[in-house]
Amino acid sequence: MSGLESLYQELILDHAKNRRGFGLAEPGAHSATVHQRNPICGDEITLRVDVDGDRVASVTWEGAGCSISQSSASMLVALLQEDGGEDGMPIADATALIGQFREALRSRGRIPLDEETFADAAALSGVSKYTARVKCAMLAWVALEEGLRRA
Amino acid sequence: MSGLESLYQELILDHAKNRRGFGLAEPGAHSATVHQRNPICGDEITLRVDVDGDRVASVTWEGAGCSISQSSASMLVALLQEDGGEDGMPIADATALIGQFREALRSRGRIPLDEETFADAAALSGVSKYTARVKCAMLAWVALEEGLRRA
Amino acid sequence: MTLPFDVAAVRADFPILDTEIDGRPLVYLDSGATSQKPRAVLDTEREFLERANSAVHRGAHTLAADATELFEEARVTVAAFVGAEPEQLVWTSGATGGLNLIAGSLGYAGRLGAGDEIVVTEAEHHANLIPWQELAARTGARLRHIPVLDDGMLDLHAAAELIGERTKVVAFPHVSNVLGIVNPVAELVTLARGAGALTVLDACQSAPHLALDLPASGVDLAVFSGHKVYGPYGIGALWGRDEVLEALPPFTTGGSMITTVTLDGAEYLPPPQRFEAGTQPVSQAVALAAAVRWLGAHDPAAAHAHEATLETRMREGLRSIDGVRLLGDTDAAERIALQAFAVDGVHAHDVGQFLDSRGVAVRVGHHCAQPLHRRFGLTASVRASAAIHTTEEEIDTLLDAVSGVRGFFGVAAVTA
Amino acid sequence: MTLPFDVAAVRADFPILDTEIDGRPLVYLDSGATSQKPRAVLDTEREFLERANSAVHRGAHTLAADATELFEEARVTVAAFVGAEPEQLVWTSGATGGLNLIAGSLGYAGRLGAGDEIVVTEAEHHANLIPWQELAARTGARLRHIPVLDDGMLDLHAAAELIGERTKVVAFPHVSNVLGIVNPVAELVTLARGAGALTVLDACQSAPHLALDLPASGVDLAVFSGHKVYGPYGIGALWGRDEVLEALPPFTTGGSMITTVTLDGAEYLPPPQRFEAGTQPVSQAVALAAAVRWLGAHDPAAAHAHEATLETRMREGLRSIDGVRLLGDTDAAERIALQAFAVDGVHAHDVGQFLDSRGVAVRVGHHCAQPLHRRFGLTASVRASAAIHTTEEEIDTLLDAVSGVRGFFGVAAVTA
Ligand SMILES: Cc1ncc(COP(=O)(O)O)c(C=O)c1O
Ligand SMILES: Cc1ncc(COP(=O)(O)O)c(C=O)c1O
Repeated sequence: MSGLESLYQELILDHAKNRRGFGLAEPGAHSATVHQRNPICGDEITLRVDVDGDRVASVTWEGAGCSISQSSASMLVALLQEDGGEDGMPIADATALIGQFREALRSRGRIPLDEETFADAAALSGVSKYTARVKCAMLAWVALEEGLRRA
Repeated sequence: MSGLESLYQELILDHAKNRRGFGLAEPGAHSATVHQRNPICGDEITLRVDVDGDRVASVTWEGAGCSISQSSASMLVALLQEDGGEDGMPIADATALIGQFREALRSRGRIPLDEETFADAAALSGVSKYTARVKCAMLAWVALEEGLRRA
Repeated sequence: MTLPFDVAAVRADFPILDTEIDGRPLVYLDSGATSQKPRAVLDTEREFLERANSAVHRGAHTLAADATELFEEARVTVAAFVGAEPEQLVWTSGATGGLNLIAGSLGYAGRLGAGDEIVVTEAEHHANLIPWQELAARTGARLRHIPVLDDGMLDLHAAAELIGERTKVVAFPHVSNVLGIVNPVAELVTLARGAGALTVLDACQSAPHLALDLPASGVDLAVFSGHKVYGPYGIGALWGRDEVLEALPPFTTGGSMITTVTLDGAEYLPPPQRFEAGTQPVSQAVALAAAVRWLGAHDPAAAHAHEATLETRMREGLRSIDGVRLLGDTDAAERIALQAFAVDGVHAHDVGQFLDSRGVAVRVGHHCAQPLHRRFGLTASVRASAAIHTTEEEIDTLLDAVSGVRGFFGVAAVTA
Repeated sequence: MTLPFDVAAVRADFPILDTEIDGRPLVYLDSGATSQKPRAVLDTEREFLERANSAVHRGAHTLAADATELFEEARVTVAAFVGAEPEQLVWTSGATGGLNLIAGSLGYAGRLGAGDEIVVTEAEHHANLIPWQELAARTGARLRHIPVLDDGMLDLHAAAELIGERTKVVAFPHVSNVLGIVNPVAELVTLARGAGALTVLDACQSAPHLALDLPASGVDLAVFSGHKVYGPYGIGALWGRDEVLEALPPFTTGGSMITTVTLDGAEYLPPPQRFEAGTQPVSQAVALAAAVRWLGAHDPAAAHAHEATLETRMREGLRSIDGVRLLGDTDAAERIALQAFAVDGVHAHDVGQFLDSRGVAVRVGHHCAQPLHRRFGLTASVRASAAIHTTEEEIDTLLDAVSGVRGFFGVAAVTA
């Protein structure tokens, strides 16, 4: 697999086209809406997180951007849904995941994202070798991190 | 003669010590007082020129500075006095001299100052090889040039 | 008879052009962002630093005299490059520094107030936009803009309406860094002069490609950056008419721009020194002079013809690729070999990444021209920009790579 | 046990030190004006320009990613050099650029007005004086100064009287570029903090010679120049506390410092980018990082001891020459190896010229500190300033040459 193909795996292009969680839900009782922007390319994301006690109840988002940023947001939602199940993922776990994700992406390919933990988002491992694209992949995750702080 | 010795000929050091025209005369009917400054070293000269019709009647000056600037001012006064005689040098001639002096000093040693024309000031020929010192030697001459324009 | 332009010889002057990207030769099509530097520039700067380096305009020692001479000769050379006298050329840190100097100095001079207007264009680089926004906000003046038409040309009818007796400044790019179109300097100068307004030309993108005669152009002030004309970073130049510079107060202050300083106040030197506070980018000035000398050593007509060939090949080639949309698609204007475009269904960032895998370096994003992108309904585009060292084969590599984009991203079948 | 400092090895890093002046070896004692650059700095910048050069923070191509990485690593390195975090380090064009940024930004912020006071010292370089004069003139604030005592020390009693509740800014040099004396930062910070004033440190002359820990120093903002710390021209750094930078608006505006721009307004990035409008001096940042790495590779204690030896030898040697008068003649302070002096009856310019004929390069003039010279009844002085590469023999050459000055100019018999 060439560098480019590992960066743009099928799974990534799929998520970029069929975006999970796309379209903002109505704000709930304990929700926060966060706007994040990549100053380099002007891409933006608006992400809304709804919390229920100490759990992440729902995450929805809107925005336009490159396939890395779009699929990363979609994969994040998928991960939260799959791992969180009915009740939603504990906020503490979500925060920890974001931290691990950041660390792996900033590792320049040294730390892979494992599929057990990151599900489809593990396909984003390849991004960490492209330092200029790390910001794209982080956009939604940083937005969620801020949303969880504020919700 | 080393470069340094040609720059600081006996004659130059003499003029720097016994400055002709030093001490401002009372302003006359047609006089101009000019202040010139070398921004590099902060040296200043105040020069007063008195004209009588189309002739330079008198030039006096004050100021502190390096031996090049001081002797150059002194030599300029000497030249005007010697060549101008009783009536004073014609303004047109003085202006022409200043132009020739500038040209020689900016020539990087290519154009010498001849003694016939420049009298003692011909000793300043050596300055033209020291580009950083040209401004010092020009100070009084530039001041006179401006004074003649204004008087 | 002109000899054919020897692009191979030109390329041999640029060490970086031998770089390989993932085993493919680098195709550098990002000269609009920053140019590469020929060996003559690198060598000149190094030689200066190894042989003559010392503080200029100071002291009596030999090195200082040598350095001062090289520094002031550089001013003469760079001034001549734009048809000007050395006294009219102010060193700056770059075009952005120069534009901030102009806007800031006009502000300090109290030359604008409520009721006054500043006119820019919709095609502005942020560097020629935000300083005017700030000046307007500080002085109460109003900022207006000349719209861009669908084909990328400035709307001169609108300009004629906009520019009037309230107008104090008209600032515009000689060549937009997105559209590549040469704007009608003479027409805009006529309008501005009619209104008694000052004209400010952003010559960043024209300086590397067009012969400039700033005094003859009719503008009052102009800026460009060293790093875009094959010279170093950290230096640029501001040119101004004598009487215009004379009337401007300093924007930044400090050493080497004064005559007398007391604890209570300072008197300033005449231009250009008045605007050059502090230690100047000395080695960069000397290297910038080497850059414009290097550029000037090529037959200008042949170099221009070469770049014009690249321009046509690139624009027509891109236009013919399915799903590619050009920004500023017109044959009606003089242009430089710089073209921004969007690929339907593929984000500019992804296009850029794909091109990089083919060795093709382009710029993606808004290119510091957000309002212009918004005008065309985009947030980002891809921009390819050629230089004197670009070959036709490199343009073909670009075109070939762009043709593969939509297929790779599964947006549409590759066109046959 | 520390090994003796190997100055020969240090010298071998500087190509320019092999220069001959009229057949005599160059004795470069003008590092206070601008330092020479070691080969590591020249090589690093050239390598960057030949291998990685391209626009940073832009686009997706490989070169741009490499360049961005090197550029941001440089920020980390240079920040660490002054004990700081990279987010607190703003690239500037030099110290003058940094000081104008601070004063200009405070002005734009409306942080000063009539009734407010700015306090500087009588020992200021014009770069840390005129921007405050201009700010005072623009805002109606009053500029006051801490006097310098006869021995060159700041009058701290006067400072304690001056700094009070009206004081909004206290700006001072870490080390004066004329006196070589290290000023009492802690005492001045205590006074300023007591008054709730912002402190601004001009670290131009200390950065090359003293270990800096700016966050620990207590000051709020500090600046220095690359070209004085063995790095390139055209770059410097401004350091500020997070909350201080956060509260400052931009001074210059343009590309790369914004998030959203419309034709009507712009939103700015957080520090440090907020203050870095336009293309930055990229290769110079990378080279400046190489300079501070090079400097840091020498055992700091040994280097400092070496420079202290030079300082004592130079000062005591000069003091013992008949007719030589030192500016800032005190044993009571920490110092750097920089000494300004006057020779009775011989103008500084003539002294410098004579020294040059012996190969000794010093600076003559007012060294951009006219008020301080006036304080000592002079318009000009001679300044010798050493660097890490200076040898004791070079100091002796200086002393020997200075001893010959009055004889040559026939001012007095040479002392026996
Ligand atoms: C104490 C001091 N402050 C400020 C400056 C100004 O530095 P620059 O000219 O590099 O901007 C200098 C050097 O000239 C200096 O010695
Ligand atoms: C048209 C135009 N104006 C201004 C600038 C700003 O130049 P710099 O970033 O070198 O200051 C640029 C380049 O970025 C440009 O292309």
